[in-house]
Amino acid sequence: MPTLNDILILLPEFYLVAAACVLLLLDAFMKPAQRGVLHWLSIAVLLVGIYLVVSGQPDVPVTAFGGMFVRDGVAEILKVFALLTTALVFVYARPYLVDRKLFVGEFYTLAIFAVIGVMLLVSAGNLVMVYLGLELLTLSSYALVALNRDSRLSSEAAIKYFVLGAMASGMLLYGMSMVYGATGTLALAQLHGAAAHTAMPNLLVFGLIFMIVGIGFKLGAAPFHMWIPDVYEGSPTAVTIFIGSAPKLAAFGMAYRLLDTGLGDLSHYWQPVLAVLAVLSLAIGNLVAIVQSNLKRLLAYSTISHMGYLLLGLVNAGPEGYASAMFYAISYALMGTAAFGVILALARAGFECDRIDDLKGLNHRSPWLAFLMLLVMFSLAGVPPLFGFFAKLMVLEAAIHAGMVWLAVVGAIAAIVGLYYYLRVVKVMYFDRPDEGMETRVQPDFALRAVLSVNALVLLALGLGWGPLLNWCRAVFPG
Amino acid sequence: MSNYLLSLLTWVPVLCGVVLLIVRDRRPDLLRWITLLTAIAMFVVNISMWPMMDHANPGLQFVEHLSWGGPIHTAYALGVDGIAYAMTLLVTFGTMLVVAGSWGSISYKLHQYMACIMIMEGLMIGCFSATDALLFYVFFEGMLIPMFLLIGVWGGPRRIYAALKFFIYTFCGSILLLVSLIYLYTKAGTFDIRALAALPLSMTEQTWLFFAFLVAFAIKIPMVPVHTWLPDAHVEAPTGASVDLAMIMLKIGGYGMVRFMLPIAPDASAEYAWLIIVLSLVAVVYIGYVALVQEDMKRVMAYSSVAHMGFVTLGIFVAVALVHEGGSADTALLGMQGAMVQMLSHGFISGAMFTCVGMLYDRLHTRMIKDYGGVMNVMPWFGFFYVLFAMANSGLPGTSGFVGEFMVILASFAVSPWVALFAAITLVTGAAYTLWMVKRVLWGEIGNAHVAAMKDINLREAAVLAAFAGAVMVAGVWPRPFIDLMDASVSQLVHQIASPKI
Amino acid sequence: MELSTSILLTIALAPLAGCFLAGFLGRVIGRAGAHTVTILGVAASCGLSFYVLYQLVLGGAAVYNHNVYTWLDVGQISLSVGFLVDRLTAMMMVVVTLVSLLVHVYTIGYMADDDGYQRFFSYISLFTFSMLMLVMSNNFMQLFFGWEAVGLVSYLLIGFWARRPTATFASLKAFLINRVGDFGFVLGVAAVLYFLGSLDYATVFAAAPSLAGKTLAISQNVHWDAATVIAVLLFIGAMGKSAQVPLHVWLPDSMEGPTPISALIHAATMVTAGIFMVARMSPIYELSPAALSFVMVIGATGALFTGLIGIVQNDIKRVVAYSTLSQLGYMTVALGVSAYAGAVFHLMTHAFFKALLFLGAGSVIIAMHHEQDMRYMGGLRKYMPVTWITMWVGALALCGVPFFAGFYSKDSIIEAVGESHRWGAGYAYFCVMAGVFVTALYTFRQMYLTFHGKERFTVAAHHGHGAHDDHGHHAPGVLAHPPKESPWVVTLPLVLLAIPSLAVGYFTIGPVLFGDWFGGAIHVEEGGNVLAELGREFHGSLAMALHGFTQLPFFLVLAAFAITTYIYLFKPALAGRIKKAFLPLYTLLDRKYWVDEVYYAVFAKGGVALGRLFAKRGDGKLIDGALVNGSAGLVRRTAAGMRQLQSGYLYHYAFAMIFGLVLLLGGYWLFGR
Amino acid sequence: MITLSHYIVLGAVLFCIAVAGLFINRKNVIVLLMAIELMLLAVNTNFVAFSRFLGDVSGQVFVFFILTVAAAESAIGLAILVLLFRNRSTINIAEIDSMKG
Repeated sequence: MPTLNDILILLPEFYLVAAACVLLLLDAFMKPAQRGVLHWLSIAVLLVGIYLVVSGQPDVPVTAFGGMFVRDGVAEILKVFALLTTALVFVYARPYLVDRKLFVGEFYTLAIFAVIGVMLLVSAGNLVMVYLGLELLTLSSYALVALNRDSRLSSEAAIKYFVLGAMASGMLLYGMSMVYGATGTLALAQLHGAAAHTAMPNLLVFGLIFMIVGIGFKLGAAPFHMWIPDVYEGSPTAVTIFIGSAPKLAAFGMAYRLLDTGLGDLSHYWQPVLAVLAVLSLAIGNLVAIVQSNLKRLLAYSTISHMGYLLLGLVNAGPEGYASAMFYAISYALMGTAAFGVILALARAGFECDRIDDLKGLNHRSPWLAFLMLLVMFSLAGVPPLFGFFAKLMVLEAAIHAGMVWLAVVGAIAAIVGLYYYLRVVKVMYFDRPDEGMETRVQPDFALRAVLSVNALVLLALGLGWGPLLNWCRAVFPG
Repeated sequence: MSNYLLSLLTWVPVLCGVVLLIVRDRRPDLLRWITLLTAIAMFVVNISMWPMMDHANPGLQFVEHLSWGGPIHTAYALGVDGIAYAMTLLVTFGTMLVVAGSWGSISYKLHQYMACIMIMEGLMIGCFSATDALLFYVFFEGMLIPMFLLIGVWGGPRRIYAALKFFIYTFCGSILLLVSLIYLYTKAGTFDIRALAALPLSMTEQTWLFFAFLVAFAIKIPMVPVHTWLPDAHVEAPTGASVDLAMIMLKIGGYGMVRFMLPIAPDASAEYAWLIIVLSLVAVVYIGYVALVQEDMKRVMAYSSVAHMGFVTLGIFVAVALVHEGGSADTALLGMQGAMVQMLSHGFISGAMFTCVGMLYDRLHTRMIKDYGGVMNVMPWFGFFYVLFAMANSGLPGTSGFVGEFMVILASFAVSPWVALFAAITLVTGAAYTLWMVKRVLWGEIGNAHVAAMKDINLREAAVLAAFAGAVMVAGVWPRPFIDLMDASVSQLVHQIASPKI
Repeated sequence: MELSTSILLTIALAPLAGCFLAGFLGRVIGRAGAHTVTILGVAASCGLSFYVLYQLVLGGAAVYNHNVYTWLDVGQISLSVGFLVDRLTAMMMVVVTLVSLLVHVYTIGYMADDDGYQRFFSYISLFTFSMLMLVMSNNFMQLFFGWEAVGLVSYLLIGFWARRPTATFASLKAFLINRVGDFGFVLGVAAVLYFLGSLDYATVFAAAPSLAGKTLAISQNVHWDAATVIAVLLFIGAMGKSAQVPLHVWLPDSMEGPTPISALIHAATMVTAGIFMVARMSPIYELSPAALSFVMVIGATGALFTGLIGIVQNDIKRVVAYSTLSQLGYMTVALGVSAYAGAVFHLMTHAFFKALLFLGAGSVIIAMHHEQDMRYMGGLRKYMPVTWITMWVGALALCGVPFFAGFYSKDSIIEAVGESHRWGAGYAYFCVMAGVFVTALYTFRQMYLTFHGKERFTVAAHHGHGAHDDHGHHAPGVLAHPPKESPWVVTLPLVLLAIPSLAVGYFTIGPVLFGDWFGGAIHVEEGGNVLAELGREFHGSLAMALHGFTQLPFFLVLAAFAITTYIYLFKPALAGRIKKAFLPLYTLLDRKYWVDEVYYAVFAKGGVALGRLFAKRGDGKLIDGALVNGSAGLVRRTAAGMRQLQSGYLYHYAFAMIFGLVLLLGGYWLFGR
Repeated sequence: MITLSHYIVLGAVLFCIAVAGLFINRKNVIVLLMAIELMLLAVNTNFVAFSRFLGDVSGQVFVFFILTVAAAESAIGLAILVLLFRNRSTINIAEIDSMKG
């Protein structure tokens, strides 16, 4: 029987569900003029959510509803950053939405529901919970992608995302069914034990591989990456930025839950598989990004390559490996939001600023924004002393520690290729002069500029003082 | 107090750069003075450390240690031995003159330019004084960003190609360096360079590491055949960046070799010493000919840099080879010291030469040799310095250019007379390309009306060149102080190579 | 008793001080100031040099050999700056400073109207300093410093009139060819350090005998004698500096420089540095007869064949230049037969009379308003008697007419070669003997063309401006106003040089050549000591001179005198006819055996062509084209290909996922189980 | 006697049909939705079969969840489909390729 204790353990989630519903109602009874209130309210909701997550955090991992739900350090970190990045997204998104008449309540409620999905996913203790969390997240995302009802691109992106997403979850489920068949349990904790002495090892591994397809899709790792570029390009930037942040954390959490908590004993099976995905992602992501002219698409491909690096950490299949992968997921979430944040800051009504050339001579027009973008780009490229460098350092270290020096070398060479297109962005901002007709001074709205500055400078700060965060990540994974 | 000097040297310039970015270029002169005074102060602080150095002590001095507090065992650890200290001197001295030298020649976004220069000074000092491999790498990479901007924003017509080429070329090498450092970390459990050096490694490991390091540092130095980024970078870069590049950044390659390559992979280094020696000789001879036919003054100097840095690698690995073959330790020492002195001297000379070219460029806005001629007639004082530096560049005794080359040639004879023979060819080629350029630029009838209108150097420029000249002459007439400064560290290094790991 | 270090330092540094004052403060102190300070500086070191010589010869001072300061020391290897002053050094110091002083004075007149006045004085003082550092050095490093420093000054002075393309070309040529020599020299120094472990003269010479039997591995099975290798490498340096065949081509071109430096650098002092160096290294050379033969043959070749070129020259300075080449050949031959003292002795006498000849030529050039072509001279003797007489003294000394300084030095060299039994001595003997005739031929020809016969120049009616203009844009042979004797600052040095050219040999040959003048400074193996042989037959200068009248060299001189007199005084037309008759020979000499052309084509042109090839093919095509941009292009093409996979069609995307799934399943099925 | 393997094979067959439908069909988005439903059906078959033969009920519980979520999923799918048709007045997959490369 569910006890009050169970409720308390899920307090943040319950609270957010309630809050989301309230917001939905408020939006219904609100004049469009007052939507600003809704905006700030939802941000506050997320921040309170962070508070609840951190404050109610037990010292030792606890489970609720008969092991369905796990609340441990991993979940805590992922939830904190998921909520945080979503809050950032809200701040960045507002001017864009207002300019495009998309400033509606659904955006906020859908996003919050998606975050709830993330939170359930990362604390799932059972395959059912994994599935439910995942679906809650993806279904809301489908809707978000289609948010701009009158855009051909959005609807195309939505349909592609939907079909492929449904297919991926179908495969995930198929895999789960096989695993269930091989082990006779859906609870990840029992799976761990049962996997060792199953009667049908092949069935189990097949199930594993099907599940990896699901994970790969969620991460956007090649060859399950095809949706990423189109969805990133097609959906409104305000949505792209969301898809690029919190769900990546969710994907890592899902991978960790399924592969380690669930099938940790099969690591010798899934390590090489992930290695293959990593190599493919690094190669395809970096190479195809070179020839992109659309900034959002370029960032999409760079995402793919970054997921390759994240996999480098997972391949290690050990505590510090997971820690490094989570560290990387966090760093990517922060870098991604910052990168799209700059795009949002530059976008105007009728001007998407999604082509690389739209950044021409930014150093002229707005030195500060140019500088922030510079930081973000070099951080993405993994140039010290920025956050991205240490994230890369950690995953490379993890790969080498796992004895896969060759994989680390591949990662290194991929970084060289990747450097090229990040430098191209910097080149456009600093070395080129602006075209005629580009507005000379860019003055994005204050909140956006302030938060964005903090966001980008944090990349530098964490690049210099990465110790505590890394310690935190290391601490939550039992050695 | 003296324990924080290195941090001071590293971070004050960076801070100054940030301040410059904030104050913007509303009052250019104020800006210039802030920068110049900071740079001079840095040099004064740095030079004042000389008497505090314990020459007999081969180990690190002015040590600072501060753990990052992460699970990764790395630390904010600074400290210099004789070699590193000499290099930091090069940095502060150079930056001071760069700032004074590019006083009036930058108009576009002056504050960003000066900020880049200052931030780069800080990073380069950090790079030379870092005793933690990861910290070293952070500075090593970090300094690419300001240099990339310097070339790309204030550079010449093909600046974009040059900047990208520079960054990616260098990154190619350094990323392998990173991988090998991480590998060493997984073996040693720490990034402390001395610990890495003490690590016992099998021949296979050493070989892999050796070549990884080689790629990284060979590109930085640069060695043939990975030198082609240098001419482009130099030609397109603004004067200040060229000076920084030639004077200091190239040295980091040589420094990295003695700091990482030799101590960590001594046996592999000995095994493949012949390879480096051959490449260095190719650099000396082949590049000598290439330099001869360049039409752009900066290109000539860029190629001459490659040739002269060839003597650095030659000296280092002649020493390695000698130790390996059980030759006389003193001769090995001579070669190694020669390489170090050559680094310093090339710093002075190339810096001076690029500054000179910059001064011509400020007046005529062209670097093509054919656009000049008979400059001596209108700029006698400039001509005096130019000839002096040209002579130093072609290794005239009494100038610093002679010392290193002389020592290296003497040492290389012990390896094989043929090595010495090819090395000595520089006496002819070096003089040929340098003086032919001088002939076409300085001597002869006044080339054209523009040249006729040129004004001789003003007091500021004269002061800059005089400072360079002073360094060149002192190091040439009395190199002993520099040698004594580095002696302990160098002999310890040679001893280190002599003790194999397997 | 001991020479004081401070005196020696003053000798070396006084000219340097003068150089700095005249160079940096030239504008401030003005022309008079410039020549005053420099002359004071050189005069000081000249006087002190004489004092040092006196101390060593009569004052019984011990040989001075101390370091001033340590240049650097690495391990046991220590390089210092220091002085070794024995009689050899002292003699060189006197010669250098004396000639330099006279040239300084002479320059006041010669450069009177040149706007580079201060610069010029600063240069020649710098040269004096460098030359002193060279001769006074007590180690190879410092020797090399002086060696290169004089090269630098020579470069600056040859190119002094920088507006002349020919001058700048000549200066570059001179410097580069000297560098070729130094290339060998530096290797020699390296070899010395390698085999003997030090660069200090005393140590090296003491250890030199240990070289015997040591060899240097050139390849697996080729081993060369160490001493020979060292000696030859060092001599290559001397070949550059002392313009020995085949590195002689820079000296004639160096005549582009102002005449005073032709006298000082390219006749009296710098070019003799090589001779001095070999004499200094005698302990090493004595170990290798092979090397000495090499030296002898090179020298002999130069002595004869460069002299021949002198016969067909029309430029008054070039004739002297070629005679310098030939005389340097004589000195080298002397070295080759181990008559080091003879070489140095000839070096001294030659310094005086050759300087005299050059300065005389310069005086003529002044009078001719910088016209140097002898075909437009003639009959100058009545305009400028002092120059005329002094130059005759120099000429006779050069030809080696008995009682003149040149006779004693040159004749003893010839005798010494005759005595020697070293391999190649026969060839050398022929060369030097024929050389005597050739020398006399071009010398008398020069004198006649310049001072005698009828005037071949005309004086323009109007007395235009321009006393001396460096460009001489008058029609050849047309003078603004008649030639006149040069001012006293020019003639005084001539006179002062004429005296030693006349007498120095007579008084010094005894002690210098046959007394043990040089003591330990020069070492000659027993058996090869030809001078000792001569010494036995030597019965005083007078007897030697009288004996000289009965010897072959004198008759050769007489013959040459007769021929030239006949041609140039009585049958001027004959010269032209002879030229026609021997046209091929004439062309051969006139084109200087085409050596210059060959060098230019092979080294200058060839070098540039090679450079172009490397730059275009090597750096441009191969490294940048193929490797760098090539790989970048490859990446871009791959990327362009890969982006086609992202077709935009939903079913392709779906297929990709299925493909991935099948790939993984298949992989497991094949390898995993 | 029908064994577990029969059910598994049936599930596999259904799954393969669904997959084939996903990338062989080049006409109509509706078909895709149907294929997806079919895929979920295959999954459900598996779960039910396994839970029956393992004698463990949790599998069948999972099936209920899947069914409900599938309903929501297809709802959203159809909504997007409507949107698509409104914007491009076609639901032919072969024409939906304005984003590529």
